[in-house]
Amino acid sequence: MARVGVFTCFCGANIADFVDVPRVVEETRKIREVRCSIEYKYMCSDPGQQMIRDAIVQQRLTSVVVAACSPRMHEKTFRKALSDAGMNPYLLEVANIREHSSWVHQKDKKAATDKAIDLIRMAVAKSIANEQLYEISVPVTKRALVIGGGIAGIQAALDIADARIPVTLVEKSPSIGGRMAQLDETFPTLDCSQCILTPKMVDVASHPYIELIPYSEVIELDGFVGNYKAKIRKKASYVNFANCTGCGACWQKCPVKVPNEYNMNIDKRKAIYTPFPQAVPNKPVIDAAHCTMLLKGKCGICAKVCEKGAIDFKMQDEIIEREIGAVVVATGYDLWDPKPYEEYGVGRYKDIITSLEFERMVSANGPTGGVPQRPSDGKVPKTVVFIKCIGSRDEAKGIEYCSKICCMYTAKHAILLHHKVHDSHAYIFYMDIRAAGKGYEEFVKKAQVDTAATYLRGRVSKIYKKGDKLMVRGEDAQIGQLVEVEADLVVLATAIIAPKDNPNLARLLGISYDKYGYLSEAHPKLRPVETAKAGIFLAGCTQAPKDIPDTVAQASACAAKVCGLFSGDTMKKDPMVSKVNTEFCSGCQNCVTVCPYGAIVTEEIPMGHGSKEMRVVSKVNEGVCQGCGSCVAICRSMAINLSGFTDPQIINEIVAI
Amino acid sequence: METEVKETKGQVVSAENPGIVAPADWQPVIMGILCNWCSYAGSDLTGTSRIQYPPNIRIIRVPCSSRVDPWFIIKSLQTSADGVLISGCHPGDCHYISGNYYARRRFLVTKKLLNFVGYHENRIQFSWVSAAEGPKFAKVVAKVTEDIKKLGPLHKYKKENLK
Amino acid sequence: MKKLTYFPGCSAHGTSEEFDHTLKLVMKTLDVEMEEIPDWNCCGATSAHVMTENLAYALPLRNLVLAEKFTGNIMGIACASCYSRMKTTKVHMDENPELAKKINSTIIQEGNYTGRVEVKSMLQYCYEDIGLETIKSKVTKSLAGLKVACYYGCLLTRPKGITKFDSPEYPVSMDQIMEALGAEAVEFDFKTECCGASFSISDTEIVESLTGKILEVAKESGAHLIVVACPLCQSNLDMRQPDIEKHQGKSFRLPVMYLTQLMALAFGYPESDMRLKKHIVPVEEALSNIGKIQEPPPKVTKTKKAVSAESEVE
Amino acid sequence: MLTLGLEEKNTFLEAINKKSGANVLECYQCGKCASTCPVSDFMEFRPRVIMQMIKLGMKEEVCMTDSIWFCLTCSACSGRCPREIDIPAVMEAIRHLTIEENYHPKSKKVKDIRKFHEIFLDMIKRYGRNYELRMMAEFNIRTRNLFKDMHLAPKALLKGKIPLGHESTKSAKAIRKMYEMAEKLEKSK
Ligand SMILES: Cc1cc2nc3c(=O)[nH]c(=O)nc-3n(C[C@H](O)[C@H](O)[C@H](O)COP(=O)(O)OP(=O)(O)OC[C@H]3O[C@@H](n4cnc5c(N)ncnc54)[C@H](O)[C@@H]3O)c2cc1C
Ligand SMILES: Cc1cc2nc3c(=O)[nH]c(=O)nc-3n(C[C@H](O)[C@H](O)[C@H](O)COP(=O)(O)OP(=O)(O)OC[C@H]3O[C@@H](n4cnc5c(N)ncnc54)[C@H](O)[C@@H]3O)c2cc1C
Ligand code: SF4
Ligand code: SF4
Ligand code: SF4
Ligand code: SF4
Ligand code: SF4
Ligand code: SF4
Ligand code: SF4
Ligand code: SF4
Repeated sequence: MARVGVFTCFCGANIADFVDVPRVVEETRKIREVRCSIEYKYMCSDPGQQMIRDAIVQQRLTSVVVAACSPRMHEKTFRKALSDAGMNPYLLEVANIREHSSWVHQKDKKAATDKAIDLIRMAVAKSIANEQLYEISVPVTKRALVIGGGIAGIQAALDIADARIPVTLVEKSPSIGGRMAQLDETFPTLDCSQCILTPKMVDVASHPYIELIPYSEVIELDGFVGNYKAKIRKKASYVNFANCTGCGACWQKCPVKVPNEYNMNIDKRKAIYTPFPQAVPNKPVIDAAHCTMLLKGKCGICAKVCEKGAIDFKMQDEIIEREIGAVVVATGYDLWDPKPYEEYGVGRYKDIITSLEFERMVSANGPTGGVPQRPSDGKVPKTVVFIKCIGSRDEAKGIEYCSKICCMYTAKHAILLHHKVHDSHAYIFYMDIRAAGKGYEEFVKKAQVDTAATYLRGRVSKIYKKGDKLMVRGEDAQIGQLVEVEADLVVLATAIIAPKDNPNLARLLGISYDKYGYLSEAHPKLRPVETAKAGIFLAGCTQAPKDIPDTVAQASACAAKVCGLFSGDTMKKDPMVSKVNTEFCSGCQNCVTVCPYGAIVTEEIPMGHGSKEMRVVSKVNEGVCQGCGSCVAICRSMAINLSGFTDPQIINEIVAI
Repeated sequence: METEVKETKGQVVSAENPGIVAPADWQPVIMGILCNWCSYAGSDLTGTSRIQYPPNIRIIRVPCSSRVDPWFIIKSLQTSADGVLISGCHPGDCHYISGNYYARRRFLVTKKLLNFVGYHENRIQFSWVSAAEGPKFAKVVAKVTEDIKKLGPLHKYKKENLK
Repeated sequence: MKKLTYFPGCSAHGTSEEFDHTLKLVMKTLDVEMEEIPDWNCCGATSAHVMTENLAYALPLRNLVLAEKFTGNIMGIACASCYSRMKTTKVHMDENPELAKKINSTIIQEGNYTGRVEVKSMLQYCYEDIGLETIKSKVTKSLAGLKVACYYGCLLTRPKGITKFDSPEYPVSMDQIMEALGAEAVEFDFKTECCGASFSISDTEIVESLTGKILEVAKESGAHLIVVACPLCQSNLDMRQPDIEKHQGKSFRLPVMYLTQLMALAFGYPESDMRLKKHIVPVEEALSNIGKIQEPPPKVTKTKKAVSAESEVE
Repeated sequence: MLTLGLEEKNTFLEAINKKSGANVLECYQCGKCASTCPVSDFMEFRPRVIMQMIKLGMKEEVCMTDSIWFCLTCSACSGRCPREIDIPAVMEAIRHLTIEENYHPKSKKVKDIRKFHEIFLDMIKRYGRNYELRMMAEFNIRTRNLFKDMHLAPKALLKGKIPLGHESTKSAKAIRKMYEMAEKLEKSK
């Protein structure tokens, strides 16, 4: 037989003035399981708590009901009082007779008192079905995995490593650096991208707590928060990095020329290459898709010139396994292909380029030595038309959203054009100027006033060729007239899109992504760096388009989250998690689909009754479960229950009145 | 189905079953099942703001509206309550990402089923109340109480049995 | 006794003779000795600066040079338009001494500009150099009962960078002077809206539309009359009122009086000295409100309505 | 259709910026000036549009529009412009440019306005001061609008509003000399 103690609080006058506490005590004492019913002025005060502790011991209580303020206020306080008296803290129930009765029915003392009594009845009934629960403690492996080595991944890795937590940084391409390595000067301060990025890249390479695995990809992730196991495929580079000194003899002699992705295919690289001179690691890889030795068994020049004997044509992909506790995903972005803009003659006219191509042209280390050139004839353009929102905010041809950064980099491009070609003029077709950021509006003003870039409000309708010029037709809504600009070069600010690979990656990590392919955060406002899966975090453009300041801020936030997670040897968790009773589980897996956190996995257990056959049942990973209870409600076999809110507990509450 | 409560000889009659009557001063009991993060917090705010509402509701706290098993609703109507109010976070605001979407779907099905077996649809209501919507919670409770009063009692002499 | 170098402007000796006259009465009471520059010339008004650059500076500059021959440190100007030209020229000349020298030496032969003399409108002079307290102390016949809408026009307070006086959007100096005289200055949203005076002769359609709007808002504000401190404003609002009423089918009957006329009245000068006959819209009826204390408007209905609207929402 | 990008310098913009001391490039087309301007409703191109047209180098259109002559130099717009652009100075710069370069808008209204200013300046040249009745009469005669506002005159005369005589400064001579010097200075530029 349960022995319940009821402790009713006056809360000074807060409760006592509107609820007849003595009657409450008298009525609740009559409940069968109630051993003692006590009132006190301030239950949360020390003497109040002492009364509870004393009663627990003296009356050998099996559960405790405190009738006072909202459990959201003092549940923790009273739980602690229970533990102090040697009782399991989860045997507490709180009847909320202040927020739910004395404060909201101040005109009807009888009704408020009746209600208070009912609320206590419910709490008593529930408490009888309470079970002893224990905080869950999950061991953590203190190593982080960072996927993607753009500025986001670099920043996150450095911040985590600086806290002396080992990091494994996995980068798909031969070098870290990402898109930022392709940029010239960066808004809003116009500092040189390489100057601020390369020191960080070098830090990554030399950091004692960072293990950089370039030219590789994560192919599997198992486990749960604090206890993940990752499989990484390291692609064959055909160069033994341990021997290679990065001397460059190989790529100077290699006869095969391949379009150079780093320079947006404006010039060529070799089949054995480092993507750019400041690459980290600064060791070449052989592009197996183009190397004639690997394709046809002919050549091998690089191997011959390499004095270190670093070339190894027999090298195979390698699978590396790492145990880690948390993951930061920072796979960045791609750029939208403007081909659907047929009315602009995209693909037909050479002198229409994308913004990133322009960025490479004006870069000092770019293919044209920092001076923009017309791809058609190599002439330096004088009149350059920039068109914004290409593919962005265009439901018909591209995507619905705003890419967020193109307004700013277009303003930057107008300024850079002016710096590089003094007698040039920039015309910018735009729909809006989105410059919300520190110093951003001021930066746009610089483009408009100092650079005298002409902003024309309207989308371009058509581009056609006239002699060696491109005629760009649009409307200037500001004067309400049609305009045509005779352009030497047209630059398209193409939309930022999610990496093609994101859905695959999301599936293998067990996280979700939105309809555009961006990885989804747990809450758009309050948990913008976490995913719904505990221990997996997002940084940079892989979550949504953003500029470098925002990217770096999010990356550092990820690092803080990781460090927080790793702050103890184990993680403590609320015990309010679901449990599967495998005896009843029919293996329908409805719970698996419904769980928003992917906390439920399946396992095979013997059929029982001596049978050798196996059956599939669900299993909740309590490290991952957040305790929402969706699975409990969906389970037809009533095989799952959520501790603290079990069916018997709630049914008891319902039938108590 | 009748929606207005009939009063005959100082008694109120159930909308569903003319055999169920209660004294004229009868007060309905409403079972309120609220999610911890939004609606329960909202109802706490109603209290801290001292906004007054009818005392007929009895509140049960659950982590998320998706925890609400249809069984809870049925059991409530069978044993103790004349009406049920389920309240959770606004769409898109669920603390557990998407729980309230499941809850909403499940709730609609349950409501149809109960309606089919003869309960008036107003006996089972659903609302979205956020942690900031103290005044809204009071309004919702007042409305549900009003609706249920119109429908009359659901249990023969229930209150009398208990007391 | 204070000394003030006085620049009356063309209209003070023409259309706005009543302004000039009452101004002199007021200044006498206030112990100010006005020394009129005998040989002043027209400031060029709108026309000069619309058409040419150098002349637009030279015409006012000559007056500034002449003013320096007097002992007073302030040049008080009756007309807002003259004030604007004179002050703009002064500010530009002071900011750009080279330009001043060029224009001074090539166009004007009558002396060298030093910039010693400050330029103020008569409103500004009354407000800043005489002060509300002194004005109040001279009142012998309070204007209580009279409700006035103070109209400043565009040039007395604008552009801010030039005039550096009161607010360009909602000035209060004239309102405060009126209150010092005992009158009630009503809330008036069109205090500095332009009346289009410079088109007075060339484009009457524009003027009537702009002036009509000002009169409408003044009427709406509950004023008995409009007070101005500029001859151009006065003649536009007053002389054109019958035409506007005819063309727009409205009735304003709003007399337009000079600040100084009302000051003189409050200082005890007889009505006969105000030259009221010169007004196109008769002023007598409006002035008859002086001394009549108005019942407070019945505010009850308004509040009642607000409450009922609220309860409807509930 | 307006064609841009002819690799020509926007000399119009430069000239206006120089003359006015304002920087038209600072205008970000918010339109506050246009909704402030008391004569916007009478303008073909409101002040904001004029600003953009200057940026686009549309000299012919800007110099030929009536709108610039409607500007009253009331400074209401510049008082509210968030970028603190001296719009009346820009308007004035355009007017001066049109006079210097002999642009003659065809509209009667603009002709009237210009005539008015000419007569006014002429009056000062002759008398040193403005002589209002004469001014009105001359304006009406020279714009062939003989009876315009004439209905106002008798009333004004009767009321003593418009004096019949006129005064002139003793140094009307000096003023005439100033006109000559100013013209010389204008031409010397
Ligand atoms: C034309 C242009 C100009 C710009 N100018 C500016 C500017 O001036 N100022 C500014 O603040 N911002 C600018 N930006 C924006 C800036 O480029 C981004 O904010 C920044 O690069 C985002 O960094 P990131 O690390 O998120 O992504 P990325 O730079 O794209 O890095 C992602 C990295 O992840 C790697 N990766 C991808 N998938 C995988 C995988 N599955 N496994 C392992 N590795 C993977 C990629 O190889 C890459 O190295 C500009 C952008 C463009 C297009
Ligand atoms: C009208 C409006 C609507 C908005 N709507 C949205 C919206 O819909 N969605 C959205 O995402 N964002 C919205 N925002 C933005 C949102 O309010 C901010 O992003 C957010 O509140 C910023 O939080 P904060 O902590 O930086 O600053 P604050 O909320 O300002 O907090 C700063 C705190 O610091 C305290 N403090 C200040 N100085 C000191 C000191 N010297 N010592 C100690 N304490 C100090 C202050 O008292 C305050 O408590 C809105 C903003 C406004 C104005
Ligand atoms: S326990 Fe809650 S209700 Fe009781 S005194 Fe403390 S705050 Fe008040
Ligand atoms: S030649 Fe050999 S050592 Fe030199 S970069 Fe190539 S692989 Fe490395
Ligand atoms: S073997 Fe391949 S990588 Fe080496 S030089 Fe030949 S083509 Fe180039
Ligand atoms: S940032 Fe600017 S250019 Fe880019 S999509 Fe948004 S509005 Fe268009
Ligand atoms: S309670 Fe929620 S989080 Fe936990 S297993 Fe069930 S559905 Fe998943
Ligand atoms: S309001 Fe009229 S008269 Fe007065 S200053 Fe302006 S334009 Fe001139
Ligand atoms: S108010 Fe100023 S910024 Fe705005 S449109 Fe006019 S001139 Fe341009
Ligand atoms: S100064 Fe000219 S453009 Fe500006 S508001 Fe006045 S009339 Fe209009």
